[in-house]
Amino acid sequence: MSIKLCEQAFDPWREIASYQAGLASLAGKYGATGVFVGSMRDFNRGDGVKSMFLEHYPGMTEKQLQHIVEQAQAQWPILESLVMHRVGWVKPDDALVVVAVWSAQRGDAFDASRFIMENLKSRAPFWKKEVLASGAERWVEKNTDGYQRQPG
Amino acid sequence: MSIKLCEQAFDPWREIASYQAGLASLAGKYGATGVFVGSMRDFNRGDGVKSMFLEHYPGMTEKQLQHIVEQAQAQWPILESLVMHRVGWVKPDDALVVVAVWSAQRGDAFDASRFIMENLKSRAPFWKKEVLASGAERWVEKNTDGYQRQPG
Amino acid sequence: MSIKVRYFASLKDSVGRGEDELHVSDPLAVHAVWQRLNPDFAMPDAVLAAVNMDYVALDALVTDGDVLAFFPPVTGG
Amino acid sequence: MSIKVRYFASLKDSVGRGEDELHVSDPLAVHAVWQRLNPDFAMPDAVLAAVNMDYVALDALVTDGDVLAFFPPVTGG
Repeated sequence: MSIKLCEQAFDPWREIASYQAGLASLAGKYGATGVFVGSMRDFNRGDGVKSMFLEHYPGMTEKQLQHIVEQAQAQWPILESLVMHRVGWVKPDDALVVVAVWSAQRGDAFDASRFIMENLKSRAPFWKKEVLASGAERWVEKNTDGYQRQPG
Repeated sequence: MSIKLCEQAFDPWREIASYQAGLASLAGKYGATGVFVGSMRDFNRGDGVKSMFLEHYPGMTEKQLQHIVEQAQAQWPILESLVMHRVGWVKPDDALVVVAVWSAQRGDAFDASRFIMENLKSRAPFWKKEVLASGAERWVEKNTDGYQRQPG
Repeated sequence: MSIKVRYFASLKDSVGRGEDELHVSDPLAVHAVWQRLNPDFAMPDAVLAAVNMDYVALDALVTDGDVLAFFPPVTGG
Repeated sequence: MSIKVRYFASLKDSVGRGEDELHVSDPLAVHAVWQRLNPDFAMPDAVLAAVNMDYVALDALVTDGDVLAFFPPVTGG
């Protein structure tokens, strides 16, 4: 299990590749990797967004993420997992979050990666403040439920 | 939409990164990327597997994959998608399949990538022949349902 | 009139051929094509059939110029 | 006896402070800590509370040495 908070922009695919390269003892054991990458959009609720600040609660964030991954491990036979999240100032198209799960069977990788992602959205103490194209700032009020269909 | 059959081993993360780099017009539009990578295991049904041949039906494979992606596009607001599959001789730890879906919202990326993957498993004309550690060869008889829990 | 028939994977091994060509005077159902080409080998239960690269039921009709494929359950991914 | 209190994100803006320190003689419920520190500002409905970095209910007791955090619904990911 690896949980990382990143102050700098990162390439999610390179990070996953690099992490997987370190899993030499698991080569040939995992048949499935389920990945979610969340990226910053340049629009939200009808407004252009030009940058965003990701505040978090240092210490609690890591503690909650670890707890979430442990809950996933208790429910599915996960071989390895990687969770990364940006903090601080981000700009559109930046990767904000990466969840990757390696398992023997594909159903477990799909289920566990989604479970981690949904719990991260509802429980990990991060908060987004958007800077709109107009220069106005606003806090994002709440996350939506990723299991329900959302209006576009 | 891109559908590729690959005779040579590839790095799934580099392929996804490279494909995404070509989606410049979508930068800031997608908030979500859902990815599944299937890799060759070195065991199956209790036996060691040292290599595998992936037979396919050229032409029909591409046609069915395209049909599956179009069905996903009709059900979810997908911005882009990439499907890659190895053919020919593969060895343990090789990536066999990549499904990646880019969308505005995360629920759609999760749902659509899994839909494509499950339909690929049940409808795309590929067949695996395993070469066991003993040297014996056997055809894999059928795929399991990835929505159901499987015995380890 | 002629129909091209293809076999894949374990079914190709069982049949012992990868391809057949069948000359017919009228459209013929998929299962009838199998029976004509493999009179001593009953079609296995799980066999799938495709005409011109689309899945079809076993009672679908094939006609001149069609490519009919028989194969076992798919196991990709 | 002292409790450290932290505020995050929009709640920090509303309260106008990032941290408080409260001296108490006995364990106190979370909502009572808020009331004591913010007598003129009713706690917003959606506020979440954590003691020592674990989520707690608003009637949980905080005691000497605890770190209590108040924050709005989380919006990461």
